Amino acid sequence: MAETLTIGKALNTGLRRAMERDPKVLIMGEDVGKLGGVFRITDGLQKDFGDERVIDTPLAESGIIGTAVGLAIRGYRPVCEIQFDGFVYPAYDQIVSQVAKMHYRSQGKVSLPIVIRIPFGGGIGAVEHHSESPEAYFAHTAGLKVVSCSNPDDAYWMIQQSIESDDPIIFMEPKRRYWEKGQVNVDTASAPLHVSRVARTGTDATVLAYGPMVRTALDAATAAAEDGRELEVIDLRTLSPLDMGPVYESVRRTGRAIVVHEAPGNLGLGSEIAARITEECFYSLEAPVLRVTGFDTPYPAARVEEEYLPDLDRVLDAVDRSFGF
Amino acid sequence: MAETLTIGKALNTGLRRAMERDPKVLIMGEDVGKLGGVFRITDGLQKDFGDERVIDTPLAESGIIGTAVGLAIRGYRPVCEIQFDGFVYPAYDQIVSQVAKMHYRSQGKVSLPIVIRIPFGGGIGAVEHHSESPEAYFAHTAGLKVVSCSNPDDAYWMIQQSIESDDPIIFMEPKRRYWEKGQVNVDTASAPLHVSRVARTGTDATVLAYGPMVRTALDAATAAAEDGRELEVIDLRTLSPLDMGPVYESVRRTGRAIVVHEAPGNLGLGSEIAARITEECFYSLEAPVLRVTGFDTPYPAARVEEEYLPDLDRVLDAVDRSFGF
Amino acid sequence: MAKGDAKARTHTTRAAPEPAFVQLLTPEGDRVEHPDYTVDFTDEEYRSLYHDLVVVRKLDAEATALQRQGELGIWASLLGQEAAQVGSGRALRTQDMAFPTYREHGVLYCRGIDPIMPLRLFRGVDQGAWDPNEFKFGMYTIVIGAQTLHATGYAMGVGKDGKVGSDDGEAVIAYFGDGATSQGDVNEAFIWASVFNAPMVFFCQNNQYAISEPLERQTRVPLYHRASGFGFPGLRVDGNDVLACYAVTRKALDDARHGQGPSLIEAYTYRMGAHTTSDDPTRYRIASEVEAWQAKDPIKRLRAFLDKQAIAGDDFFAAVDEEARVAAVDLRERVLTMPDPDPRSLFDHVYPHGSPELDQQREQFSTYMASFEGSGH
Amino acid sequence: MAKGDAKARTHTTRAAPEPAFVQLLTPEGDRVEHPDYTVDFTDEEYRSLYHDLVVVRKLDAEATALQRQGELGIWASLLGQEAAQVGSGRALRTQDMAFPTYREHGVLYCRGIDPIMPLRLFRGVDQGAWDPNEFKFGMYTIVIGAQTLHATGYAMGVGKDGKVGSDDGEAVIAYFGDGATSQGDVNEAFIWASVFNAPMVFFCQNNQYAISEPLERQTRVPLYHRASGFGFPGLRVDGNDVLACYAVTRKALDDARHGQGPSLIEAYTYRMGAHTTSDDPTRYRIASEVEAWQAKDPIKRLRAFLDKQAIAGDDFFAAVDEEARVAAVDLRERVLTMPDPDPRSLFDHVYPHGSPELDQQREQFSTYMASFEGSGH
Ligand SMILES: Cc1ncc(C[n+]2csc(CCOP(=O)(O)OP(=O)(O)O)c2C)c(N)n1
Ligand SMILES: Cc1ncc(C[n+]2csc(CCOP(=O)(O)OP(=O)(O)O)c2C)c(N)n1
Ligand SMILES: [Mg+2]
Ligand SMILES: [Mg+2]
Repeated sequence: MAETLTIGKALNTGLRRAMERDPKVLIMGEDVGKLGGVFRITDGLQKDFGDERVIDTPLAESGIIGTAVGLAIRGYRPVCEIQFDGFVYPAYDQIVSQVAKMHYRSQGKVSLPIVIRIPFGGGIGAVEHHSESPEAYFAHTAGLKVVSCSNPDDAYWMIQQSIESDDPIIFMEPKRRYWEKGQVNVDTASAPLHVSRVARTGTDATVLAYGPMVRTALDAATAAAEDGRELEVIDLRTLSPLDMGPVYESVRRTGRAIVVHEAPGNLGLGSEIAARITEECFYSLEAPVLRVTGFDTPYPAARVEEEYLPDLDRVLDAVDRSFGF
Repeated sequence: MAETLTIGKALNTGLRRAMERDPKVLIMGEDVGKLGGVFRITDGLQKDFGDERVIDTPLAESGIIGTAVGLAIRGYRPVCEIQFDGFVYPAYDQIVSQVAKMHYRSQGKVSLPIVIRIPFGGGIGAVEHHSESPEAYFAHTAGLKVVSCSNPDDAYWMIQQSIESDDPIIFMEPKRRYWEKGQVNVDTASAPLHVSRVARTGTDATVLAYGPMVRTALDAATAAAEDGRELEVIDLRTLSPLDMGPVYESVRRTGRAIVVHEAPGNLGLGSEIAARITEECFYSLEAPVLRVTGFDTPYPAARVEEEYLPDLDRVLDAVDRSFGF
Repeated sequence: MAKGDAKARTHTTRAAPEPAFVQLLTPEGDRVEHPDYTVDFTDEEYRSLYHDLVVVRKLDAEATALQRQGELGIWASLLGQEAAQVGSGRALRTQDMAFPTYREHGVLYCRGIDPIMPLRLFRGVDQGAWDPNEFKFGMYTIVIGAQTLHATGYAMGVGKDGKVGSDDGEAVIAYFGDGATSQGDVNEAFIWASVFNAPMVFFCQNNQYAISEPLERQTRVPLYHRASGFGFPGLRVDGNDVLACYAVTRKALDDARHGQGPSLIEAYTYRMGAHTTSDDPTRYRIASEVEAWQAKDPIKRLRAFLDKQAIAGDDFFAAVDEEARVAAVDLRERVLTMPDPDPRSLFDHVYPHGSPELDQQREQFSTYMASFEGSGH
Repeated sequence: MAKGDAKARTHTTRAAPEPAFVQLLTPEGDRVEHPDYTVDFTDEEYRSLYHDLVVVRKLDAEATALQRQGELGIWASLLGQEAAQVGSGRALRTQDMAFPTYREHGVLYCRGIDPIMPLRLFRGVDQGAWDPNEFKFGMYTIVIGAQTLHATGYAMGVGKDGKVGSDDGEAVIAYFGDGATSQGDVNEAFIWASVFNAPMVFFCQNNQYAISEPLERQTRVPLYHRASGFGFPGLRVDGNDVLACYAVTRKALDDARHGQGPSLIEAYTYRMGAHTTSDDPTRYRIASEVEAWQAKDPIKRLRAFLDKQAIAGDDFFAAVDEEARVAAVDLRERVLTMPDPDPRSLFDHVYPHGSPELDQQREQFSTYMASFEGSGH
């Protein structure tokens, strides 16, 4: 059965399904209760599941993640909401030193099936700390898995798959796309959690994106097609571990790759992907892998964020540059 | 005048010089006073400069960095010691959201001349959290500069240059090399802070390293020379911004590059460096840039760290693989 | 000894309408006495306090309106908290330093900063680029609690500079909300301030909510109790009483500047509006609660007092209203004509000493932008 | 009501030798009465307490010796803190859960975990791989304070499981040091525990130092005061008195399991040795201070008590010493014969569900390692 949902509503419905299925699933965070979260992703859940399962926490991110660790040791499956990307850092120690490592340190005796939901990225005209893309910090951290959804169907399924997984998962939500609609197949998942997926086939160059930039990449592909260039767009979906198989396969065909993300380019996901593609597809590359990313500045004031963020034009410009080699 | 000093003593002496020169320079951290720090890098400084300038702080890293921000706004130049790499994370929010951004946010009205010293890396047989290499987390953060010294002369000069700089600087100290000796020219600095430097010239391949791995790379070069291969070794010294000029120049000559670091490979400095070299030297490369790094696991128990850490053999193996292309 | 005094004081605030707090002016506008606190304002000063409350509220309302019309990205209104902000803000002496959250428009105003500044931030034109050292007022801080450590470090620096221990001493005030008290940073600031006996006043505006979360999500005892566990005095003040807010803050700052260390003030108040213009408070609180607080309005009570005491009359009130209206019109006009920043400026000021990588990015960006020129893009 | 009681209790600990704390056994081995706390151990139980103290100290000394001989990378000795650890550790009921730092070898012993386990960690053979849920004893936690939040979360889970409110209720104890009280995490744990009324006991071993830093670097008032600011009771106990440590912990745990929420115990004790084997305490403290504490030794006083009360005699003491010696020899032998881990194991257990990237790295590593085989490498 297919339903038309926004990404936000798909997440909300996915969370509800997960809570119905497993009484151990908890929602924790700031304002997740009556308010339903500042983006309403947890709307209605406290009303229906009670405040023992949907917990408005004190205002402290380290406390949220640290107590989630304890709840997980006790057998619960906490889904923690971080209100905005820029507010995850107070919890950084608990995430990288505790959540990421406990399974390893305990030689598998302790699993922490914690999902940390982070609405991320810019483009919403917000003030500072509300538009960041911290995914590389987590992807660089062994012991965490990191995923990002780009459309309602993935939002619906990936959040459920993440909650079902025993791995600790950083779940990056494309906040500027929360209101975008799409078809959700509520009966069957179209893919497992940790695979990337060709979102549009093409032959001339491969564009890699995730989260909010998938739409941008697809728009660029549409525009390029008008100019006679067929771009293949891959939605990475899983940022750690990366699922590079489909990427290599594509780049071997197209000979060109462009990675797009909002996060600053320096040590962003693009650098890792570029390095891996070059190692694996060295003799297939017609040009170096190019990166279209946020600049290496703090996220700027909202009135210049459009210039900061990769857009259709900058993707096409990179495609042109790739063909210039 | 040249003196023979260990890296540890060179840092200690450099700190002393900086404190003598500028009464606004403060040392802050856990156990930096009477104890002189767990590695004795601040040995004797409290005795000579008093406890108003060498401050044993309460045990909280966010507090250390957060109060350093306030002291810097007041006109001081705090040099903060983080006791071990794995204990910097509680301060992560203050570092990435406050220290890194205040100059930008204030449009240059507030400078934060803070140096954050972090003894980093493994190889000392320590328990968990004492052997990590978190430099990529900081290098990915716009607004921070990140440097690492590899020898006593650099230790002596780079710490002073960092303290004199108005930029906030993450100063990564190669803790396993603290006891290694070398000549220090105490009269003149051999180089500015943010430049990389050829540590050994060679013609066949370029090996890039920083901090503790420079010695490893040099050892590998010596061994390779016996087999008739001349490796050029570049000590990066500055990790953000990277000084890629000498690297490109070298790789254009050698056609091969290997990056070595202890941090996990996934999204480590190596990935950024590989991506940039490939972009800039695409037509000069005989092989993809290879990376010799820590594995993508949490830092393991000490009795297997030797296998985890890049060593001479793994560098040579990568050189071989490069020549295999 | 002074410390002991102060501490005792915490528990001797006279029996007052629940909850017990320092109050000098009742909601009805009657002046009440307090054993430890008083004010001796001239009539002129009383009128000027009233003036500030009214102007600050009007400017705030104008900002809210501008946001509704799409001119600001978001706005965090101070409605209801004018007394806490103007009272404490005017208690600062020239040499004192303040570290705000994102809601201290009233304190900012008292510090003499052009009220347009926070609107630039909330419009997305900059990130709040006044000079903290020029105005002795730090940057707005959105990451909850972070500024309390900055304030404490600054206060440690005041001590190192020898600027503590006399009437000329400097004191530092850190603003934060009830929600912020749960952050590790705020508690670490308490520890630092007490261990280093820093000249700090921690000023907590307990407006009963952290976005949707009521106070009970952060504490099960009154917030001002927190201080005693860290070894310094704490007290609660009627946050809607500008006289009491002034008196307790002035005293705490003066204690701090004289070397008596930190203290915590909990200004018991209420956020009358939404958390920000993005918020919908009807989801989590009931109208009757808001109405009950309406009766405690900070401006109404000062006006009643001025009226009853014949310190000011209708002419004055009308004149103040007019002044506020003009200020609001001016604010609006300046917002509407505010130019957008040059996109290239996004590369500026990342580092005091710059960075070759950024210079290159700026240059590439300029070239890229130039490529559109004339293309109608 | 019970809460009120508990709080009052905090301030009613009888006048005792400075500093005021709960004491049931003087350094001379004399039993003293306390209005709120007592123990009614059988003679057998007294002897067994003594046994544990002696064995725990002996094993600790052996570990220190092993480190000196290069068999461990480092060791964090509990010397001087045996009473705090054995007293509180034995106060736990079977169903209770403990979250330790890196120094709770005595508590670990009481929980029935093979004392070899922490030596594996400090030798670098593993990272402390006992099963927390099997033994109801969490992993050692080196990042200061982090475990207090884990404990609080776990305790919230106990509440959700309905395991609070009866004699069968479960309680949770979090161990931490005086230094740890400065960490944001510990203060956040206090907040969480109080807001959610979690069945928690916060057990702070104030051993006077955080590495080189004396208590004054962390607080200017007694640490147990901290609790009251967060709205729950705190008390100080003579941390070198195993009976008092047992009694106060037992009571606090029982209060917690019955739904009376969190409390804080400050066990006032002293770290007789170095912070760890890497530390040199002569740099920061004087011999006379250590000597003064020597007189308060936890084992000596229990032995004196058993002796005076004729609960045990020389035969018993000798037998215990011999048992401890044998245990130490056994520990040593097992350390010396402990195999190093297989290098390939470093890729294991990163993720419950594994990762193709790591599988590949493991495989490449195996191939690489194999390339040396037969090469004498
Ligand atoms: C570290 C952090 N977490 C979350 C937020 C999102 N947030 C902004 S304001 C706010 C509530 C703050 O409440 P309070 O401290 O009472 O101040 P008030 O807004 O009521 O003045 C929250 C959760 C933030 N800004 N920073
Ligand atoms: C977050 C963090 N910072 C620093 C350290 C280094 N360190 C290890 S033990 C210690 C002192 C701890 O003191 P205390 O809490 O009193 O416990 P004790 O060792 O005295 O038992 C420090 C600073 C650490 N382990 N974790
Ligand atoms: Mg509030
Ligand atoms: Mg201690």
